[in-house]
Amino acid sequence: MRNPYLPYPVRIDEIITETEDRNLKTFKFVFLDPDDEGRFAYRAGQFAELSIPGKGEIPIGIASSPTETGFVKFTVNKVGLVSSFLHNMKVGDIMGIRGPLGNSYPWEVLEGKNVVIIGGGFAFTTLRSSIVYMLEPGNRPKFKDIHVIYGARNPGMLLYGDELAAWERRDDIHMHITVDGTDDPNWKYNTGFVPTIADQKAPPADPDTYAIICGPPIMIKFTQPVLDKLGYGHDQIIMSLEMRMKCGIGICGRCNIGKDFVCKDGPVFTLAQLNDMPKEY
Amino acid sequence: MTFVKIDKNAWEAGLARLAAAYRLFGPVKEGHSHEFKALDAGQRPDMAYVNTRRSPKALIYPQSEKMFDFSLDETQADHHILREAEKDYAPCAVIGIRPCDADAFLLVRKNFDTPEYRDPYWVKAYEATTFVGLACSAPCSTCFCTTAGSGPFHEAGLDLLLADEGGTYLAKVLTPKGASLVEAAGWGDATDAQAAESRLQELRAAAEERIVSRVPTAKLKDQKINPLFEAPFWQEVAFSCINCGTCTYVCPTCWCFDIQDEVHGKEGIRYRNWDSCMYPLFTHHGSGHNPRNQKTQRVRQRFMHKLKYYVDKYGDGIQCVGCGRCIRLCPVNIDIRRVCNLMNHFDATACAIPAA
Amino acid sequence: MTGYTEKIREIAARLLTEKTVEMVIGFRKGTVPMMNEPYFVKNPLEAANLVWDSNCGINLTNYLTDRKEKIAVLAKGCDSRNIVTHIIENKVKREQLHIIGVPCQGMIDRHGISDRVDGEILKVVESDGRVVVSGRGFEQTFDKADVLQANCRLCIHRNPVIYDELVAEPVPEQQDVDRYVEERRIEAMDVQERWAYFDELLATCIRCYACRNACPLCYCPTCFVDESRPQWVGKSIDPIDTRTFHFLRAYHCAGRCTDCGACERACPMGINMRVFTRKLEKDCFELYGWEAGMSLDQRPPLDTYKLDDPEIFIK
Amino acid sequence: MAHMGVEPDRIQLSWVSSAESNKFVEVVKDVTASIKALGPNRNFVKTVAKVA
Repeated sequence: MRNPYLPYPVRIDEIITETEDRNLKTFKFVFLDPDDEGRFAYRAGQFAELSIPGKGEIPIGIASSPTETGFVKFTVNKVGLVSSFLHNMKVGDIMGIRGPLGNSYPWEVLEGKNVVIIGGGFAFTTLRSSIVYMLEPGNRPKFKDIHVIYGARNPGMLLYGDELAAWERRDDIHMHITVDGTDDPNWKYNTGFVPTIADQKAPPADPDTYAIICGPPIMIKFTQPVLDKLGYGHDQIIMSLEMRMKCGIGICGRCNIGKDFVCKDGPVFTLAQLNDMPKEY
Repeated sequence: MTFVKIDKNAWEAGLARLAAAYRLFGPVKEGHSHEFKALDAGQRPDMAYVNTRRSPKALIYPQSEKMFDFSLDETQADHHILREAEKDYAPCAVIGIRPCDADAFLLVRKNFDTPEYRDPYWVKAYEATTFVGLACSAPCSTCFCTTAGSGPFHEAGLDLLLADEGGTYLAKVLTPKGASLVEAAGWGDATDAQAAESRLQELRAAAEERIVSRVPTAKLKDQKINPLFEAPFWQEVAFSCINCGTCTYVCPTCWCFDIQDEVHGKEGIRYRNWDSCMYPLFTHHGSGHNPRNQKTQRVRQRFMHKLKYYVDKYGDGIQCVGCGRCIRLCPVNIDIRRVCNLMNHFDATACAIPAA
Repeated sequence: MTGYTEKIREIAARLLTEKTVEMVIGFRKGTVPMMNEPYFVKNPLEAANLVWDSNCGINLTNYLTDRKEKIAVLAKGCDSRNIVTHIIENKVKREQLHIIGVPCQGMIDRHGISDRVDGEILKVVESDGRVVVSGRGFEQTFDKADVLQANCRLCIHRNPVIYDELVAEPVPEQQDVDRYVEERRIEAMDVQERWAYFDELLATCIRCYACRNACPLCYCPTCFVDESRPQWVGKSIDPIDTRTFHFLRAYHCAGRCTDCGACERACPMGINMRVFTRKLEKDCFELYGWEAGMSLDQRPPLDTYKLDDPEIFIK
Repeated sequence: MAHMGVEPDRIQLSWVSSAESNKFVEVVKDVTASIKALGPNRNFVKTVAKVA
């Protein structure tokens, strides 16, 4: 069995600064050994450990979609030792990625359903992966209506601007982009917090409608009552959690909530599952 | 199952022969207490010990262990690529381990050796090791192994069980690994199995009689996680805790670790260290958020993990073998027996505070 | 110290009943011999759980840090000096505290006494300066003076230096104590001998941080060993890192340590890390005439400047 | 530091005002000379963490 702590060596192929505060960058990695790409087969919603020798590892959601080949992408917020170092690395530098890790969004369940994606701030990465995955021509017929409610503090803080614009132009996905506030007179989308926009734009509850929520705790806190009001069942609300992690494979012991490890049993849980777990996250 | 009688004169010679085929480890007196150590040539395990201060878990799972090395020197072809650390997994034998400590490895194995992932360091070290147990005839007052799923003559996790009978050891061969070791040692005096087994049971009953500490665990599995998590006693349980890592470090079943990189010049290693749920840093997010910011939360985590989460996750008994080390060494006398009692007998409905 | 328990229960019940304080911090009977557990009481009926004997070595000042309630706390001589330090360092307010002073006759060295008997100690009875320990098949009597914690043997401040009421009359202080025998012995060694001495001292350290966490002075929200940016110390049990932890921690206690012995008492490996802090304590005493925590009105030597401060270490 | 076995001359403390450039030069010369005389520190050096 392969050593699960051993990362696949990768080269940084491209670095894109995503936001105006320059704290979010997207890193596109190419595997040094092309065969590793096959070994790294993943599903939208999974994450990986980005591994920088001498600095350590950080768990980051996979932003690329399994339908995109030849590379993997991660959008990283600059917060700690490893992410700050990564932000200063250059195209061509060698590092490692270890994964894919965790469960994913429940694609077997979501097939044939309406999917409502609700995201805020930099937690949009695995949601981007999911949208790209669902919009792939081979996959799109498997899903019914797709709604995306995505907000950031201001237009300059939205991730993946070009893609958002492209999705806006399509008629097989309902985009509801919003910002908390802006003084840009040309802003042509919504203004308001994500929970408010969700209240206005999210489709009503239906046994065939599932919501995926990913965002800062405060957004989740206020979005949940909105979905409750709309009548969403708690097993139709899907969330992805964050925790401090090290091993990523359920062994090192730190990221548990109750008996479940966020790294291995999660990071994706339904609200119904979370209701049965201690409130310790 | 075969039994062998080992004359204590043959014991020494057997150990000497074993040293040629195995790296030997055993209890050695260090200062005023015993520790498991690699036995140097000619050194003998001190079989008169009661129990070691630290558990023998470090034999399989060292407190600090190298995982990889790497070079940051860009003139090297494999710079910035991790290389597997060279390890020696030649056969080892641990002589004189107590049954509770050996049983602990089985509990820990559930964590390190899973259907999805196998921790190669732990699994290889464990598989390379033969465990020669020494049945416990004089347990401490803090031992509660018999109610923690283990016992002074517990066989699970051992390859060979020795019972001290004065001039001889009565040895029960429990696995093929144990049989190979007996053969390598040349301890050949097979003895009547039926008589030996009944003698062993006699000794076992006498030893179990001497275990005075008990923990009730029967109701733990039927407790609901959330009410137990919110039980009112945690604040009182945790009050005296100073959040050191003693309980977790001396515990044979605590397995949590941290991964660190360290670089000197252009060469570096990635290694892991035991970590402890008692430390705030254990769950501190990069963002500054910490889900277990308060000491009460951390103390609760340790006991909930051992006595509830583990029970539920694996459908097993408690994640504790009753060795009593945490009770003996806790600097402020937090006693797992007391906490287990509280948890087991917790009645959420009785404790509910009526609405004002 | 017989009779202390009843008096303590009485005081605690009174303070809680009269609502002078919201909680009383003391000890309850431990579950193993020679161990009592730090314990808080909020209900006067529970005051009966409080105990006092020679196994109350844990420094209760540790339990006051950053608390906001009105608290009554039991304080031996050393504890009281740490409370003074806590107040000076703004970790607790004097007005918050009702200090119940406990004149102390020394605490039993639980590790030490276990090393001196053959077998597990199951019972310890103390009376008239004698300690009788017994277990399966043995009973042994010690002079209490012979089984005291090392710091208690050297203690010259057994009576609390600050209190609101005393549990009993002050006890006589120990006279003619030569406090720094071991430090002078180390000072007489050459450089290599000293290095080796400390190597051996720390060889068994498992970096559990019990010493740090038991210490009332170590209240930093993030200890330097836990910092990651920059990371000052490696995290493994490498001897250099272990030593760095111990000597740097000791520096942080310079001029603050009261030699309460909490660190040594807490250590599961029986390491006497007091040799680090005691050297600094000795220097503070010899250079500045300073003993930590003796008065609320004096600033510690390391945050004051006097024209006559010695300069012998400045070249 | 000296107490635990670092050579006393390895750690020196001097008080130099920003106006005392000559004293600063002297101190630096003295310190480097005494450290060179001591030779490299063999004790307090870590080349790689001693781990299993």
